[in-house]
Amino acid sequence: MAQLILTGSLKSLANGVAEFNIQARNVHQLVVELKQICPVLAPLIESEGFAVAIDGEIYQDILFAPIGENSEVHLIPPIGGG
Amino acid sequence: MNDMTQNNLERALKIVGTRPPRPDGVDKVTGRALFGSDKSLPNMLVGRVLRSPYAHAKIISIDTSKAEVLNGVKSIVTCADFEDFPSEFVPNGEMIVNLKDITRNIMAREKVLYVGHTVAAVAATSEDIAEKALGLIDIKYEVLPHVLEVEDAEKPDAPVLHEDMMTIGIEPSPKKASNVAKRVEFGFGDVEKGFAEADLIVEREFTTQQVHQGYIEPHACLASVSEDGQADLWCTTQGAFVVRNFCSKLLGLSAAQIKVTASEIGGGFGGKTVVYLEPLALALSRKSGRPVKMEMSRAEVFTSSGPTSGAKVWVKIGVKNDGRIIAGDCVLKYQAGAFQGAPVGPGAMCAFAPYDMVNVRAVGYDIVVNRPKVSAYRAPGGPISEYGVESVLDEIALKLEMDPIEIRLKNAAKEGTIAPYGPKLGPIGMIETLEAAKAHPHYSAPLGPNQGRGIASGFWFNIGGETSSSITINEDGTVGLTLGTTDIGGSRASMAMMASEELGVPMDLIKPVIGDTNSLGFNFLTGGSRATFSTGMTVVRSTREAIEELKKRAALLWEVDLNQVEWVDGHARLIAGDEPKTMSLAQIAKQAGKTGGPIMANCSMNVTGAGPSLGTHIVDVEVDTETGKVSIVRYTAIQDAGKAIHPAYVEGQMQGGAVQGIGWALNEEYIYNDKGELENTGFLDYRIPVCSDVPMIDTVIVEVPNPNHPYGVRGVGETPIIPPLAAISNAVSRATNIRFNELPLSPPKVLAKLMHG
Amino acid sequence: MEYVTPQSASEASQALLQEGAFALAGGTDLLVKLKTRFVSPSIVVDIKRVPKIMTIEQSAEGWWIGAATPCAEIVEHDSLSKDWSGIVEALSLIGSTQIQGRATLGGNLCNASPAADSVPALIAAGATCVISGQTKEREEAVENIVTAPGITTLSKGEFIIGFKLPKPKLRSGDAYLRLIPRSEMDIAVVGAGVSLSVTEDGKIEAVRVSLGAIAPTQVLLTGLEDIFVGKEPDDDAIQKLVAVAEKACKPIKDKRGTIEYRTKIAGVLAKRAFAIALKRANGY
Amino acid sequence: MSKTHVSTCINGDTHEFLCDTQNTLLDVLRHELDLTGSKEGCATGDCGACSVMLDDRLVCACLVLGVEADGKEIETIEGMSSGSELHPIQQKFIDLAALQCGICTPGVLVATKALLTKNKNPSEEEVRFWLAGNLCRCTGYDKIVRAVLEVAADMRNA
Repeated sequence: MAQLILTGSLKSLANGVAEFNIQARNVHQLVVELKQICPVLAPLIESEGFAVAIDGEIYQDILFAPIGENSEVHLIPPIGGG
Repeated sequence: MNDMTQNNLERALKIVGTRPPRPDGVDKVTGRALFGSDKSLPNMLVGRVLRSPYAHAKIISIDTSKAEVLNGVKSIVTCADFEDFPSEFVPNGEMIVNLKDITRNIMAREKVLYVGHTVAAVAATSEDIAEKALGLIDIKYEVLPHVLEVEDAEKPDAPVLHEDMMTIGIEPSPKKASNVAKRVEFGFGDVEKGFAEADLIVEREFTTQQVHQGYIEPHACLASVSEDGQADLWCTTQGAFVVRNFCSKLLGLSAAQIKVTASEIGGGFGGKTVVYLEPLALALSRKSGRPVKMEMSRAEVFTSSGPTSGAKVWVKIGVKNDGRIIAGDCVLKYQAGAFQGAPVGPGAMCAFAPYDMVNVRAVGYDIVVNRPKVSAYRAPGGPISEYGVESVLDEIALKLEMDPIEIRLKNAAKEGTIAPYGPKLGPIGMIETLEAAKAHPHYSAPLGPNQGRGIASGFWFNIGGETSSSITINEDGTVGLTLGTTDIGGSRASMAMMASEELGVPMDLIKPVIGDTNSLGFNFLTGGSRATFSTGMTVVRSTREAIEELKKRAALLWEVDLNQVEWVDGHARLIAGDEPKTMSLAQIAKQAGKTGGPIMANCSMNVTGAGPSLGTHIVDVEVDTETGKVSIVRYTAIQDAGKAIHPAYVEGQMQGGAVQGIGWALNEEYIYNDKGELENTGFLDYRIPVCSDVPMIDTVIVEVPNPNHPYGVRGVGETPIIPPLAAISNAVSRATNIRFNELPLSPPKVLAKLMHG
Repeated sequence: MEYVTPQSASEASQALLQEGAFALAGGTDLLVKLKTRFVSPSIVVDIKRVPKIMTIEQSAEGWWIGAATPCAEIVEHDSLSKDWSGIVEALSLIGSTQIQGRATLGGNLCNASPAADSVPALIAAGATCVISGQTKEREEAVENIVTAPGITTLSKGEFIIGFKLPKPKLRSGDAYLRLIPRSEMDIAVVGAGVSLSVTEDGKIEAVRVSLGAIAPTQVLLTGLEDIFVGKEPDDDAIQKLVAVAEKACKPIKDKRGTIEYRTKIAGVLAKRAFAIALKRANGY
Repeated sequence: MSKTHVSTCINGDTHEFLCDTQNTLLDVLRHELDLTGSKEGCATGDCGACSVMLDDRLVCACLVLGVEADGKEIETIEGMSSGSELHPIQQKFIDLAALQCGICTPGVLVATKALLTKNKNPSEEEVRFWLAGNLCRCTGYDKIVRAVLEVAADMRNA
């Protein structure tokens, strides 16, 4: 079962729950699933544009990045640069 | 078909890793290269900007009637000429932006929020007339109290810049507006428990001042909007497509109506990633029906573009006696300038990222003040937070009597380490740069009197992002590359080198050009150290596709199956058969018309898989204890580049970043008076390093390949500005036996500390 | 804006009498003020064609340096550099190589900035300047020209045509040091010029010390004769020099330095410049 | 507004132009004569991007009035190469990657040529102080200084 792991501000937003089992097999499905399992986070992904780290690999705005059977998924802010 | 993702990490390379001359070299050394202000059009007007004299004031009225009737004035724009937007974060290309803020930053609406904030713009037949017209615009202000520093801005009775700004990220949500836009937190574990188990804890506060990217070319653009609404924009920018998208929203034009051509760019470092003059010039041109050229003066660049944050940083680190970090905690308060958006998120994410942490927390606050809205500056946010962490780590090393490299090695992040912002890191070169630093002769060289040696490391994520480029095989066997990312520091050379390596033809047959926004799909800007990585990725893939096509044509001519043809050293070669048969790229190209038409390929993708770049710097300083003046005696920058495509330009990034960091550490700072006016608006008193301030910057390129790139590339541009701040501060502290915790380390500040502690 | 190029001193004075007239020599200050619209002259008088204003000459009495001679030319003058090393050092510090190609001694003085690098060195050396006016020329000690930032004792129509440096005494030396945050391209936070001569047996015969950027005008330190003249300069005397220098400071706090800092540095630089001048006087 | 007639020799060619008296030589070069190789980074003499030779003296074109150029000889970056041959300094800067964005490069090259005319064998320190008025924000100066030292050696041995 793939896992969504929350740290920092996101964990607080989710009332301290740090880990969710998720069914989603890509980021697109994750956004849909988040609305059910942790509705407070869904707007963040949609509006503030969080990036998703799947097994350490960072995907920014990539809806169909695959989430594996046992993947570890993190939400992080989008990263820019100079 | 060739595997598009196949990497060349094990392959012997002929071109990649060498130092050929850059394709645009001759233009740049002869004065031919056209930068932002170098282009003119017939019938062109000159645009000028009227700026706020106040740090914080309500705009009561704007009367342009006198200016409008001045002979030679052709158009005047104010906020009435731009769309307004609700406060919401929307994607703009890859950036998430709040258009309500952006439209107010390019042209003040209800209030002015910093000295230099744009309030009106004029286009006239001459500079002189435009300046006169500015003087005739009558603006009535109601001056409000202003606030410049984060510690003042967060006080309950502070003047509030935005009456609707409620702090995000605090539970319960505040009911009252404040200057704190956002609170973010990253980390894991239990820091309190960690500190309880620590044998030694060091806790310090640090201050850094607002600094500017200091690109030598001021912002400049030339806009021409025709009567049918078609807009041509020439400007100096890190991202033509990003400019197009900003301008289309602000002016209510479609993307197809605006063609943006990026000029050669005279430095950006993150400062040319947003728009200032461009929408004004377009609006002035649209209104006047004539081309409008605008340039910022150097003073305007300082007062009214986008420097980076000054900040307050608190860091606490607990270690075991053996030097192992057991807990790390930090609070970062960054100035955002007049609108929210300080780079405190990335600052918090990378504060402890060079290390393998067990208990870690990084809290950041994004705080608005009456200064220009900050923009990106090389590793935005990173230098500030890592300065604090690397300084405390140095103090801990001294207290434990440990070598500063050893304590970093003991805690170094490596493949599999969980980053403080959550995910596991892939292969990274932290240990490798530290080992290289330890082995470098600089590290064991003797020091003279009043000298000290400082060490610091730095981490930056790097990014990929939307990228598109194309390749054409010309009939004579030469090759064209069309690229969509601005070339700031030699990327055309790297792109041509990768194409040359893939094709097996000499680099001088390959001509790379930077396309305008009509020639390619969307390209995110040159920034975040992404150009060589991302554009390089698309170039490699499109080149491989072109090679497939070349092989196909050869197969047709030889009347064999495609799988009978391989590509070797610029030639199609028949694999089977009695005698070796080859056909050169030029021979195939010559017959392209007869074998199916012109050969070209393109690649568009949203690139992922950027690999973080780690760096470690060694610096020796000498302190004049009677005057407080710090001199840089020796400097060595070591960094993991993944793979250096053109090592000279990788070294150049490391050297340039190091010297910008030296400036940040020693003398650069925004100095405001009590009216909120910037006092040092020129290069005379905003003191970027000059040639005689610095020694040679030795470099060591470490190569821990990024497995996600065909050549192993990591971005290198951002990381080198991170270590210098702490490395220099640590060196000064070690030279004087006094801990310094404030930047810049300018002579008066250093002497005051030497005299009074 | 009118632009004129008078061919004689009296023509230049005549032109400078006009309302809104500004003298142009090297232009390194005037053009910045023009560009930033800090001044808007009605007439710019380019004084570079006035005879002798661009020359360097040596005579029995000493040296003549035309007021509009570019610093780069002065710096390249070997025998002048040998005679007055401190002055030449001081003006070699004014701006970059490019600025040196244009900047002049006359401009550096008449811009009347408390931080002008050449001025403390000139004052220490006992230099005078020759002022050309409508009817006559007059000669004035350099320290009597600037009265406040931006203000000089020159009357309308007057301009400086050149500087006279005395022939250096036997066993004499001069030096100028300044403190800037970088190594180049900055305005002095403090400047110190020292000129001294010693007797055959190593006692101080005469000494002049002038400080810049520590008060509204350059300051010529007083009371040094009692401390130094007729004695060997020992540590105690040097400490007294430091105290006199610090006491002379009436600086402002600005973006370039605090009051405390400027005061402290005045003493340090006076001491260091004194040591260099002394070495030179002793022939090292 | 009255304009002044100015006659100069720029890169060996005679040029005549009418000039507003308050215009700088840099304004004239860039806007009247389309010689945009000299750059404006500050307009106050602090960055050196507009370095030109005025009667064999290195100056900032932004600190010279256009009218002052009357009867003078001016050399700009556009006059540095001869025919299709780059000057050795130009070639060396390309070879050693002594430029990144290239905005300071014309000024640095003009200043370097002035240095090597005056001093054929400059030390690193002399190069650094000579070029202190040419700000470069990209390179950290390392490769610029190396290129100057190397081309000086080449030119001595040529």
